[in-house]
Amino acid sequence: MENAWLIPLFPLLSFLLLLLIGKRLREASAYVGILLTLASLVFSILVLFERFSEPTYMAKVNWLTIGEVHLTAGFEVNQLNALMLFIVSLVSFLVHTYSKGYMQGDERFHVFYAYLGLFTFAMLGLVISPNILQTYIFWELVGVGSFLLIGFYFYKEEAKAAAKKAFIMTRIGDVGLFIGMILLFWQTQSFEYSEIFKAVEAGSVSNTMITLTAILIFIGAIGKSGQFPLHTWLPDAMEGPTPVSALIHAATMVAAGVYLVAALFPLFLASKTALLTVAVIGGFTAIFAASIGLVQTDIKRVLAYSTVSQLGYMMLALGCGGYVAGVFHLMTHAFFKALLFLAAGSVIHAVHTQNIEEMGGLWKKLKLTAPLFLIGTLAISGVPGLSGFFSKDEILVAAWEGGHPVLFLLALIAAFMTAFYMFRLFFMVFTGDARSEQRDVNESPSVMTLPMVLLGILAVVAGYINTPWFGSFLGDWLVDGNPILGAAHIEGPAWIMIAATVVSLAGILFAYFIYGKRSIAPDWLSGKGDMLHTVVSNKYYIDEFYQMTVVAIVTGFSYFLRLIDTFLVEGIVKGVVGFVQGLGRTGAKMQSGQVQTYGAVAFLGLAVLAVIYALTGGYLR
Amino acid sequence: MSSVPASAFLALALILFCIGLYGALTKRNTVIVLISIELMLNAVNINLVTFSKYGVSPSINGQVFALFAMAVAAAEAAVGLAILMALYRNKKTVHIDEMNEMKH
Amino acid sequence: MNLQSILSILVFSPLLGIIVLAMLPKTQEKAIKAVGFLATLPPLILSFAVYAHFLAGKSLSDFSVSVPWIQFHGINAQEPIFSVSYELAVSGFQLVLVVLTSVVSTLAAIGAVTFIKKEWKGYFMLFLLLVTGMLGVFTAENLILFFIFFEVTLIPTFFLIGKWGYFEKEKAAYSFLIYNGLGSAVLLIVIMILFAKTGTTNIELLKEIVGDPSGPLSADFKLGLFIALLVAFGVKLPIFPLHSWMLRVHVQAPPSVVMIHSGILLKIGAYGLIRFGMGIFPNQFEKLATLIAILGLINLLYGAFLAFIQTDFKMVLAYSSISHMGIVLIGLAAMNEAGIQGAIFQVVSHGLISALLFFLVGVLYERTETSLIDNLGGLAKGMPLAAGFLLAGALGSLGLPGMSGFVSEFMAFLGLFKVQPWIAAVGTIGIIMTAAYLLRAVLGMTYGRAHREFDGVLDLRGVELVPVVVLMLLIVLIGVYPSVLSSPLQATLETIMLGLGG
Amino acid sequence: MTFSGEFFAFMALALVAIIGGVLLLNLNKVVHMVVALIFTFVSIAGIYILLSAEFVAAVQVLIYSGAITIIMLFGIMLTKPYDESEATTGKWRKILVFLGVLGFAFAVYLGIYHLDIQQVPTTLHEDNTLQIGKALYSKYIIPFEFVSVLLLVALIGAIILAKREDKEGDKE
Repeated sequence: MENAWLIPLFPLLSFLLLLLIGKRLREASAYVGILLTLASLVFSILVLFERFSEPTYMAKVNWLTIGEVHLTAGFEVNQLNALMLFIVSLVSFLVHTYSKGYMQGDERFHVFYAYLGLFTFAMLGLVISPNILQTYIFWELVGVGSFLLIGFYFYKEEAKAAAKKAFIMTRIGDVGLFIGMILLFWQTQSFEYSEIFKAVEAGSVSNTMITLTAILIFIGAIGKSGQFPLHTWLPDAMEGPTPVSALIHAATMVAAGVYLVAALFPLFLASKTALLTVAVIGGFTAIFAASIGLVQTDIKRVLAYSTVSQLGYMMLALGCGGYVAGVFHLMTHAFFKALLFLAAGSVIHAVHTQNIEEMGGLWKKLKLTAPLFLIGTLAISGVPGLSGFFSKDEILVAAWEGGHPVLFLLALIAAFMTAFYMFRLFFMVFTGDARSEQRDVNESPSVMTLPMVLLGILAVVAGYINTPWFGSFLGDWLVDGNPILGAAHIEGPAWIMIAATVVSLAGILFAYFIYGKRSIAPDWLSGKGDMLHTVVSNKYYIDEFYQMTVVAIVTGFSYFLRLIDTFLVEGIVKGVVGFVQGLGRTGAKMQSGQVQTYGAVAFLGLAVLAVIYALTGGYLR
Repeated sequence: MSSVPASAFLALALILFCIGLYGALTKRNTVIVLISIELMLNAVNINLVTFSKYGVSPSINGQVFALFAMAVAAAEAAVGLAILMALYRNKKTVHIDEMNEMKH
Repeated sequence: MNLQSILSILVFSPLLGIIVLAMLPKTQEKAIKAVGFLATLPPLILSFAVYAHFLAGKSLSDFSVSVPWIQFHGINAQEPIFSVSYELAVSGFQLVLVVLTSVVSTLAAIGAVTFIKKEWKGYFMLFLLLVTGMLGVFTAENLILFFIFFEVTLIPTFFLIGKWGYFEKEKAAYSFLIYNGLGSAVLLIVIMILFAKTGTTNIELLKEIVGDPSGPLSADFKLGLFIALLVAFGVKLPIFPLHSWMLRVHVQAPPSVVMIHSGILLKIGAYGLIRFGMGIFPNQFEKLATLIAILGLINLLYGAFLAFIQTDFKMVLAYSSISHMGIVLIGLAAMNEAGIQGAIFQVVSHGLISALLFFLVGVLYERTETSLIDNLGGLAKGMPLAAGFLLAGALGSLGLPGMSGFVSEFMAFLGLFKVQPWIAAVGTIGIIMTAAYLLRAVLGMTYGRAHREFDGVLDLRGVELVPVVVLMLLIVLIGVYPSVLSSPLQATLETIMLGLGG
Repeated sequence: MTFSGEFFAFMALALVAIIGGVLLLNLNKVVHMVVALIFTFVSIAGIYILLSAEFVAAVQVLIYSGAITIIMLFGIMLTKPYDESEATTGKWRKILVFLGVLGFAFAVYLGIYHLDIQQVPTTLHEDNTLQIGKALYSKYIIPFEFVSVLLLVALIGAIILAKREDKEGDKE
């Protein structure tokens, strides 16, 4: 564990290497990236296993001195960090491998791998930070990695806009984190997590301050995890290459918000208001994004909204005090969502379109991708036996036991919707007849399918490390030594599990009747509420709303300031200049060229001075 | 001891200087302006010589200075007049207010 | 070599280059360029030598030199002797700026080889004079010497802008000269009043005399002097509403001059505020801290919002400079270690980043003949290196962690949040806006579809890469390991904090 | 104050000098003005004698009353001083300059009035020329040489300036 700091450095090395010599390596760049992330993965696994038996390890060095305060940089391996290290490096490794097939033939192949390396470095750095400042630093770097990868197809206007939007939207959230972090520092005199928790526990921070800082930090999480109202960037981010969506916008970076809340969980626990905020935002986002997901036609956008929705779930869990539930879902979600994205990428790779209305009947053609996609769909829908079922169940229990029946209901409805739209997606893509001409639809190469298979296995089995039936191994381990984080497993009434199962099965069936068997016309639903359908398919006009308010206000204010700049500031300057010029012109007129006049004026000046001097006695006296 | 005080000489010099100054600044004829300037120089010379005799520490220096001033004045008169001639040839006038070559 | 003479050699060695250049015939272009570049090396080497000396743990006061220069009595013989000495010294803060100056100067000299198309001889002679002036400004230990060097920087800059700039160069040069001339006139008045009242212009002595409540200056008078100083350096920094000259200069001046101008000359304003404003008048500074914080806030937001709607990338950068100088003010107004250190970091960081960005803009302009965002687009295809560095520079400028901009921004806000949380909170809008306008501009130029075919547009190559890479490395170095900058500053900060505490 | 001969001499000389000056200002013909000024110059020479400066007095007569006046007369003769063009400057300037001169005189007179210098007996009148000669050729030798150079320069300069250029001569 002493060498855990090496883990992020491998991808950094990959980034630097590829930046310098990537152009010469060309396709071989992939091997550099893959090998170095593999090294990270191996180390992460070692660290994870070591962490099972050893206590938390932490090391730090002096980074910056401000007066008396020494800011440190270092790394910490606690349960959460070790788990995140493993998840991130695993998904990252798999995506690196997958990309070799997916990005084959791209002109900027090496750049892609370099960016992936940068992102992986930042993400790994983020999850082993022992203090909030370092977290913030990597937090931003992660954002940049994401930004670069979204804008990878830089020549596409949409990619450019999406990249910009992603950066700025998350930046808005980051500022919240920034402020919260600084306020917390002045309250506790430290950025270290441990010190902050100590101060919070000792009650040396006022309650309002705790609530304020917790909510500010949560704003950062909102931005990164695409929670309402800063969610709009995440679906747009699908302009990036699909492996990127899998890595960043499903499994790792967007989960950073959840991770941040989890890492600062004792702070949130200290404030009821902050917890409630987290829960409400999470619950609302879960159902809100799910409802948009119902009507999307772009395969990746459906997955994106599902990601937003699932992240809302995790937030809801944390907000209800279900630390284990949130982290558990974070893990399982990482696996099955990465699987779904990679499978979607495989589909796109095969049919060269993202519009699901143009797909159909791919089950026979994509012999491997289709079952894997089905596994992912089942897992996310919460079908019993798969990982998603267990973690979702934990969340529902946490919401119920946390005393938020309304949020529980929301979560349940969201679960229904999730099952529905995911299977809508599945049926539209894989069953029925091809709705457009599809030529040379081939299964992806094994370099792409192998990671999917691995993720598929994980999507099935990952749930079993924390189940009500076989013991809550993960939960026990996560809260070990930190009783403040809450119970390892919350025992809930059995009907919750049944309800969850029923709901998800109902969603699946519903989707089957509409899109699978087509016994109900697809426009049965949309026909009922035309207005509603329009509103939902336009994503509740949130983008337009922002465009009309925030962007318009900023632009308007800028033009207003430009008016000030041109008329007031420049006007004053021009006024002064005009005055001086006028003075100069008058002076020029007085310049007659006659020596005698000059002499007279000069002499008169002298005379006046002399008289004044004679009358007043001058300076000397 | 002399019965004429130093200030009398200085006052005389002042009056002559002022006359010269007034002439230099108001007369239109350039020759007269030059002569007025000579008058001002003379007034200064009177001061020099006066202080040479009645100064805090009387010495011959003041008189020597007056001589130098005269030499310079003579040179100035010669050059000034030469310039005047050159100007006159070009502009056919000796009136100083019509010589505005320094404009612009 | 005698340690005491090092600073003098450091400051005046570029003059040697001027002499050599003066003897070279105009036609020997290669030799002229070589000499112009080589003459910037001695300060570079020496400044790093001084830095190494510091790192070795030795005292920087070894370099202080003080030689009697001008002495005269007051009007009455009883009054004290007025003396101006030739005093040069470096503290940690000054050392940092000297190193920055020598680095940016050398890189700007390299840049000039690319950007300047005519009359290299005159250009390099003026340029080297400018370098001497800047080095002198940062090492002068008394106000008169400071002022002389300050003026020495003005004149060459005026000619450099006016002769080698773009279309409206004369106008830009004149507004530069007039604004800065007025600023330095105010500065001169302050210096002369201090000199007349106290009989010295040595900064250390002045600190004592002004700090003494029973000294020759009344409290109101000191406040007045401080406000005058604020105006004088506010022109240079520039503080809203004294900024319009700077926009013109940044747009019209040749890129290599803008590198120097934005990189170092603007920093003289910040240097003056810290060294003289805060050093000599700490109590007055404290009184006006809120005002300065608000001024900083206005600068920050005003620059950011206006940068958001500019169509010319150079204007974006110019307004971004205003915005970033707001952070300097914000940091200073915090009046604590974090804030002041943040301000100094911002001074250095912005010096490096803006030098980098303006260099790149210069290259872009040279290749495409435009710097309008709408006319460009999709540059990442034709010139991936330039586009990449442009993006990296912009990211550094918007305060991406791992680059110098973040450290400074972070510390400045850290400081201000302690004393003025509300102003700081409003100021954070600036952080968002910075990201918005920089990405809008940079992505508009490098991403998306090309609005025009840029056939045969060359990427960065050969010698052009040197300044870009060096600046980028420095930016990242400071961002990753800020102690490299903060350790020389500790002593300076302690002195300032002592003054503020007293 | 006793009315010594010296006093009368001073009064007379001063009167003549001032009258000469006033005439300079008020006469109409330029030649008359110059002649009036000769009176002033000569009486100033007298004043010099009163001030124990015989040599300076002699030089005054030679240079001013002699040389300079003659030059001026030549100047007048070579130009046409009597063309009656309208003056372009108004009366106001004369009045202003007059007031200025009065103010200036007043200020300086205050200085003269307050002047209080102890008179010290001098020996300037003894071998005045010899003293000047010694001073000129010892202490002031370098300025003296410079003056000679200056005169030479003035001479050459005056010749070149006043020389008619050939082309113009052809036209006339």
